[in-house]
Amino acid sequence: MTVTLRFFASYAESLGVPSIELDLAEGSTIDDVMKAISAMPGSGKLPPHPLVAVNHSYAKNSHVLLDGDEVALIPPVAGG
Amino acid sequence: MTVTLRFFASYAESLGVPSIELDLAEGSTIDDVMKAISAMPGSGKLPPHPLVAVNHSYAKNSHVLLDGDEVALIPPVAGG
Amino acid sequence: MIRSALVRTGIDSARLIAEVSAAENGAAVLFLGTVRSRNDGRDVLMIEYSAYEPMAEKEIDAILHEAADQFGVHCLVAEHRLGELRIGETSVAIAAAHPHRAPALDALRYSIEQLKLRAPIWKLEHYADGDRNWVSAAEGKRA
Amino acid sequence: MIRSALVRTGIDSARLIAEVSAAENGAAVLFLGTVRSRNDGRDVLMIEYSAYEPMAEKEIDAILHEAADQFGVHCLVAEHRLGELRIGETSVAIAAAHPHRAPALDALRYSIEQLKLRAPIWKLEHYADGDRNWVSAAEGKRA
Repeated sequence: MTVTLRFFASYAESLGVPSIELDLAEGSTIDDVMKAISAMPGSGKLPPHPLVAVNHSYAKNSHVLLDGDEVALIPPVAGG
Repeated sequence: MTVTLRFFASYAESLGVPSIELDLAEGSTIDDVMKAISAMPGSGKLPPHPLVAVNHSYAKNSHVLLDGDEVALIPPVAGG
Repeated sequence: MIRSALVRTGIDSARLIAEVSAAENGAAVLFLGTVRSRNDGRDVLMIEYSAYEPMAEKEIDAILHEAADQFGVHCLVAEHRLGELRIGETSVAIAAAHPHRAPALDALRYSIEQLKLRAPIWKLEHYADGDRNWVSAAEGKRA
Repeated sequence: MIRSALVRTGIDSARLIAEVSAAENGAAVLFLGTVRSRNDGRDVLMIEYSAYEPMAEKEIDAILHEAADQFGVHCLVAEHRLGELRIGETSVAIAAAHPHRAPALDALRYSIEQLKLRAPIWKLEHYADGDRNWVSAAEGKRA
């Protein structure tokens, strides 16, 4: 299955891309996504446990992903 | 000595006047003023212990008055 | 800048916000009290606001200075209208600004609550049924 | 009426107040967040606001509905601006109205605090010395 990863703000700058497609085994979780991200250049600048959203809602690292999900890494927010 | 009494809103309606001059003995307090007011027509509609201000500041009933003071009876406020 | 006034014409809330705004202030807040169409279950046509004017001015000014001291908010203005007001018209406006939001909100709340408790201002409500009533804080809920 | 939006042009706070006003509402309150000239001791020239837009819209809308449920305030609107903002420009505006003041103030405070905690919005501050920095809530105080 394939999920879309999205990066914003400082994370997008660190990783050098706003978005990638990622192939994962069925039953993969956000933890598996984080392992894949840790192999990307620039990932060393990210915190060990960034906030993550799946399909526009905050999600836990144990969240099981489905084909087509949009997974976003959310840097510390600063709205207002 | 003489003080000016001022009445507002429902109190002015009950007493039928917005203001009177009152002659008092030296050393008189707000309690003495309240006794004088209780002799006025319509005073029965006032509460037994209305809020009082002397020279634009809230004051206690034991407050000793001076010649020329302005004493106001303050009905329940409703600003805002 | 701290300023308060009793006024007899319409309150311009945008002007109050502009007055408290400043480059170092990251938060501006505004409270508007307006004449409600219903109070304690009765249909209101109009409200007449009156005040013991010199004392109300002094009391509101004192309240704003207390808020300034307590919350460190030094951009604070208040206007209270007197006279005959129709439904929807603004009877009171308070604006506060500060570099950060919490003190601005705290100062705003303190100012409106104290004003309603202490300022010698009265309202005479006129109802659709022809009756009129001096409203007091003790009777029913207040805006 | 509950409404929220991300916008790219100037926020008209008077329009937001008008939107929440209604004959039965005796209190209307407004929060404005504006770009400050100084943050953590540095002179700010400009801020670029960006967002994960569909999620930010969803989150702000959820926050307003939580405030509505919690405080019974059903006249609540919020707009957050994105793009490049200069000093003094409004980045966020929230307006609330209710028959009584306490729920309006409570809903306003809840909404701005939750928005700042949860909405996926970021700001890139540009300083007078040429430096730039992604601001996070954890660093120093916030407006």
